[in-house]
Amino acid sequence: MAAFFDLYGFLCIMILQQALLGYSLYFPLMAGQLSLASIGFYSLGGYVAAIMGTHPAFEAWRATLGWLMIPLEWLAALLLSVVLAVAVGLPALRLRGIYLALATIAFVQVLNVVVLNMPIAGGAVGIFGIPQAFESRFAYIWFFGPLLLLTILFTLRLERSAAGRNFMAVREDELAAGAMGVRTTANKVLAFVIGCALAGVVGAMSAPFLNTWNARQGTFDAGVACLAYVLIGGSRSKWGPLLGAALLVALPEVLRPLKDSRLILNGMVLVLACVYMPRGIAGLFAGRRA
Amino acid sequence: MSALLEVRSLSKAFGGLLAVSDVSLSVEQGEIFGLIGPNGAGKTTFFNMLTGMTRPTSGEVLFAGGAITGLRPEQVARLGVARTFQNIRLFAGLSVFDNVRIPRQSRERSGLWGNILGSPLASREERETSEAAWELLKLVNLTDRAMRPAGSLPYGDRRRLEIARALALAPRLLLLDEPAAGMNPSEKAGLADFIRQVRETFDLTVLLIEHNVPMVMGLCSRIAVLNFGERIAMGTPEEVQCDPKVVEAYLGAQKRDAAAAGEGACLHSTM
Amino acid sequence: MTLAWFLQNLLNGLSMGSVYAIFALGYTLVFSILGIINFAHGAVFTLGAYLTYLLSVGQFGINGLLAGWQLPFTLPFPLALLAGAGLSGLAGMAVERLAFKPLRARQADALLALVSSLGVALILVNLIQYLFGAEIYSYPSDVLGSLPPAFIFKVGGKPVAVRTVQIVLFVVSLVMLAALAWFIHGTKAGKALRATAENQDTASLLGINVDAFILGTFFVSGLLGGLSGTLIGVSFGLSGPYFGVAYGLKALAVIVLGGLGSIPGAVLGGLVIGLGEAFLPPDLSSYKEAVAYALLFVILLVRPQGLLGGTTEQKV
Amino acid sequence: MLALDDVTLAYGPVVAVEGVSLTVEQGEIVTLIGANGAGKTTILRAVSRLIKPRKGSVAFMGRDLAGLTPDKVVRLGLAHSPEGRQVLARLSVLENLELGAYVRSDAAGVAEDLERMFGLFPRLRERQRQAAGTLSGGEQQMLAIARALMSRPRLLLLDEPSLGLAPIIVEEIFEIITALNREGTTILLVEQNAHLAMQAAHRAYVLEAGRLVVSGDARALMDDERVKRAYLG
Amino acid sequence: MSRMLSVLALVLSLAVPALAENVASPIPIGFAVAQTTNVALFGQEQVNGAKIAEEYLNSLGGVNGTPIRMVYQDTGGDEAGAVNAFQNLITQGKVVGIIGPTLSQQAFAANPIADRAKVPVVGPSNTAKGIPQIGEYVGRISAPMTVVAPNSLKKALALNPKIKNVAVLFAQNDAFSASETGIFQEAIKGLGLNIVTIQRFQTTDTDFTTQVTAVLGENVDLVVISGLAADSGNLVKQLRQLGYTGIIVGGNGLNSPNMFPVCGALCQDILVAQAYSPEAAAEVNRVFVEKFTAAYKKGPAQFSAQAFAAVQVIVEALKKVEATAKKKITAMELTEVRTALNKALRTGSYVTPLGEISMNAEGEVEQKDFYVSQIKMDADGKSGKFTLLPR
Repeated sequence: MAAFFDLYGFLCIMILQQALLGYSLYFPLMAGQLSLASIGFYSLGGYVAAIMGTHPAFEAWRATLGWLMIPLEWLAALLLSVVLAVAVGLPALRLRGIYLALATIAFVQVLNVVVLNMPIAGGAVGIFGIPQAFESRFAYIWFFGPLLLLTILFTLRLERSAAGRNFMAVREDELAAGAMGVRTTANKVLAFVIGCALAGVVGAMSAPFLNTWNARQGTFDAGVACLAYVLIGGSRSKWGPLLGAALLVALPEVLRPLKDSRLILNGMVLVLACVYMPRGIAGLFAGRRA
Repeated sequence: MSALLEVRSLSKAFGGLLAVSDVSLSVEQGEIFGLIGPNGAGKTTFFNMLTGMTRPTSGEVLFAGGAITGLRPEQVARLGVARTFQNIRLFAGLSVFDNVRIPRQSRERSGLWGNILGSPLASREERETSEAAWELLKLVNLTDRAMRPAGSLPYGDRRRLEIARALALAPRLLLLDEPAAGMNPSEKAGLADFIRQVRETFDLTVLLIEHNVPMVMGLCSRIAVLNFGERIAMGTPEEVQCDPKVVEAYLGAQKRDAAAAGEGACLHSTM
Repeated sequence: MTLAWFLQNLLNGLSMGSVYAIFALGYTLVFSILGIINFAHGAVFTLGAYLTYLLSVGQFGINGLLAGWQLPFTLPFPLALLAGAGLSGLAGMAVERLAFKPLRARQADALLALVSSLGVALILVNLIQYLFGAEIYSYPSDVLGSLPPAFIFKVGGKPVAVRTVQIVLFVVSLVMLAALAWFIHGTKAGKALRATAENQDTASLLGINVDAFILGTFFVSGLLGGLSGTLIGVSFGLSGPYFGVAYGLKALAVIVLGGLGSIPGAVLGGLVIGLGEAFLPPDLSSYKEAVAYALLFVILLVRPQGLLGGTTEQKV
Repeated sequence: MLALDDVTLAYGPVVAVEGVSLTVEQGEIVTLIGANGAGKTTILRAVSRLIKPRKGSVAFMGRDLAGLTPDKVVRLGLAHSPEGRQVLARLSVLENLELGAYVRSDAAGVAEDLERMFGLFPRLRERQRQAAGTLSGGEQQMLAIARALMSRPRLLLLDEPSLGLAPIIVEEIFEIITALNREGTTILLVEQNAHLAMQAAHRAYVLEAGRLVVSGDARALMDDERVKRAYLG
Repeated sequence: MSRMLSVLALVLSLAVPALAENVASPIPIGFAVAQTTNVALFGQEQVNGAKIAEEYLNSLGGVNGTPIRMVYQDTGGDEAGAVNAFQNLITQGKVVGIIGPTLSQQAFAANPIADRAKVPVVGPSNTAKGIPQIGEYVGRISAPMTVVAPNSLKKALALNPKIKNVAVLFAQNDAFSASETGIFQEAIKGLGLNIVTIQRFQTTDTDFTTQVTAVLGENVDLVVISGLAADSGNLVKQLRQLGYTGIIVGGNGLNSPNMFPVCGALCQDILVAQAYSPEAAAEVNRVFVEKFTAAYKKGPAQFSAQAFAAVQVIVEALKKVEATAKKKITAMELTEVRTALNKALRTGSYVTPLGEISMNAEGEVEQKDFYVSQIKMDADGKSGKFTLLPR
């Protein structure tokens, strides 16, 4: 078993981390909003942690606070994400479906260029040598594990509460939801902000995990991958993002023996998954039960 | 009786087309008021303006004495105006029970975190909401299918569920958009009884769009008739049904002339 | 702010804008008929450029599986261009059959088509890389015949320069647009295509073979993609199998800016973004990549249906 | 001309129509009546192959339709004017009509039929350049019927031609339906307004919850107590 | 999926025996670069160089008679891929050392893994500041370009002493180019020249009319470009086509035959700062160029040469390990070899195609020779070469 974790420990943590990014899209989807903004907030959160962890201006803080600096970074990423998410969400959420998705793509692209032009973000090479919270990468399970657990618990509670039903009402029929007294805009923004805040915190946790942070973290491809986790996992199931991330993150590693043709096969699996599991992996289980 | 809903010179233009033109009417507390008119007369647009889904080009809507023009749908709903839709807009993927719980939730005061952490207030409100929703499901005989997705119900049940869902808002004014569409005559009669009963039980005022003239005639105390966006007549069923303008709109010019000549060419209250 | 400066930027903007526009046409055609964005379009674009290269030069490079291989024949460039475009059209049809039709048949969530088309894009791009390697390929410099590389003229004493390739791209995109407009508005098949775009059930009840039209649309879309891929390849070289990706994303901004599903919109959107980038002050060149997306973001907030889009319901 | 034999139709797991057999003979108007959701529209959609039967067969002109796509069925001489006035809103009235004749290649005949439609529906002539979506409900219904006729069908399927229309227009449309039938078009009519439908039709089938309950001569059925109570009020 | 993973875990835990084992024969050396994604252009060049090295060094007897075996793992273009590839090489590949990854960003994520596992890493192409400082086991043979930039500028001034106005262009999303341009700009100011415009672009850009227009608008007589081959090639091509006639100085990213297909005949006369020149005199370079050209029908790029050098450095260090330990590598424990290799890497110098190089105690490379070349294209404009300018 030890050998397994040596080899795949990092991969397991990656699955948890990517699953969390999947959940950050799951919440807006729960309220019917197709957003790809999460990856931008992930990138932003990472920068917050990277800057607070390495920039000389925070030297005194780091000296005083010690390990407390890490939760403080999470908090800072969370707050910044919430503020920015509200600012972006309020206008953008007037859009629907593919239009919202495209607006969020645009937002992420603009954010990337802006970050690349900010001296504090370290330009193309980004920021590196971020103080490590743990010796071993596998120990980062103590970051991502509890967060994932909390997120799933949160999702469970949400689905069975008035707040979650409000989200789902907006998803099912926004017009009717409004007519039934559901504050549609507020709920959409709330769902969006929850997702963005989660992505921001995951970013803040990931910067020390990867030891480096740069503009390549927030690319369109990475954003779409997060959406793929949710859709391949099952967009109507709280287990969807986890299942999807497990499959899609592990797949290229499982295919490693195929060398440079492995991404061809990876693409084929994506297509086949869409065709043969239109309701995602979670849908397979649901189908069997029914 | 005082006016619960008062509409003053309401107009809506889409591009150059006047969908609703200068319509005024007032609905008294407790009455069942009918809005009829041929297809394309602007009835649904009129409803949409009352409920905040369409912003009027001009005019004013007063509900219980306060202006509600320009409010968003959820604000109007929270003031006590509930509606159904011509083409039934349930939350099809959610359970029948959830469909009725959702409007009731709009009164809850506990927020997201109360909900997630299960605060005493949230738990109490959740219980109250569920109980109230259950009562409404009993009223429409849907308790046995409460956990099925609303979209899987047969047509008639969906109509009834939609009314129950509107009632869950505990409205003072209920707007029904063609509730009898697609029902056969015996079902229509049953529906009319149901509307009367609901009005009594919940002390409601009802504003009803209907295509089916006989049902409106039998059910409503007063009726307004729209044609091409204009209000062409208003009054009791008896007054309206022989109005030459109404007869023309429904039955054509020949019948109008007959009506004007007093030859009994009226809209029939039975068919 | 001299006249020469203005003219120069105008020319640059129009030419680059027309490149964006022809790329975007393929997207917008598929969107107009299926209401879905075909993320594999960028890959088909790349494929077209590689195929034309292969047919006209006949040689593989040094890194892919087929390193050192040679075709037994080569075609003159114009023929290779047409053949490459035709093959890209076939690739477009394959995309339809692989990524879209199975989902349609199963009435799956429209969002899934997004993922499955990305999957096909992944397959295509990596297949190209597998076979051709990641190296840079370039068309021989004489594909445009004996034309000079650029035209330079003076306005008010200052030089204004335009590359011949820029002019070719601009003219070809105008021709493609005109041909497409004629096809869609002037032919019976075009009418049927519009009917299919509006309502597939109704179209089939009129005797229109909806499936064939969808397939045909993908063919035309792939053809346009392959053609524009080659032209851009002629202008800039083929800098690896991923060279279509950057265009693909920007072309998304183009079609939304112009109005999803609107063909004149794609052209207008392309020109607006091309001009927007060209007229960006030199000091801000580091923000050039953001221009298209910033414009997109703003236009979505002000006029969600895009510049020329109707207020039609979207399907996705 | 048209024969359904023991047809069962379903949307996913939900069975909409079960074990229905019916026939339409050359020259007839046959009507299907029943409450909303009884499965009338579903049956029409099965005839034109928009949905595939789970069980049973549909034959048109003696030919089993299994395996055909809707456009092939149209080429066999069937036209379907769908429910809810499915005109192509962004195309002009004229283009809608021209597309009605999509399967035909006799330009002269098409031009002649276009004239005939404009004769039947003068309002469409006035508005031929307008986008179909800007027509009023009644005009759209006329366009939908005219478009279906442009293919010179042997059998016309009409789904709810009176839906949402003012009585005055409904009357007009039913006059045209009977006129068409006199000129030789066979018609299968689905109609909410049972009264009107039974008056226009030769034979009627009554559908309840996806099953045929009564069928027979339309006039006779109008006196059937059960039908009277349930559908005629 | 989780069930599948746990089954996988079980199988692997049975398949992989416990540690404390000897080095396999042939000696496995890890090579983790980007063979897929849009970084593959460089990764493939690196693999090409490594393949030549493997074959050539084995033909010379490998490590005192024991052949070496390169174990290739694809990192893709991102950090996670690099980490996974490293993990794989360390635990499954049982390699004595790792060469890789392609990008500096990836190095920051992946190298700590190797450092912690006490596996020496030799960076073949990581030029960012801070790489050797990642850890004790991290070193590189790719020099940051601090020396060479001023050299090429001086050559330009020698060609045209009247140069005054300089335009600087760089790829802002490329770590190497962004830091190189800083050095260039310092050097330009140091030579008393004016920087009249600084233009940024992306390595993914193909259209440079905006930047070119800005350059042409300013009476520029020297253009200095820091970018990668594809983008810089297009930039040069468009500069020339639109009428720029002055001297062009390119940074180290332009030191690649990949330039030739892109700008063709218009590449002519570009001055290029080089950390590697195929024309450099060393015998090992002559052999390398010969073998490379025979295998791939084209001259080696700097990435290939650096990859070759990295393999060579490891093999020679392994020889030193044997000499010190006085026993065969294959008779030693893996962990022992790794530690010893790391120490050996940092002692002495190596004569490679890059010239004489060595690694200091920190793992930073010290390279003796840098070059300035001028591109000379063949008559057909299809191929060309970097002609070494006299120092």
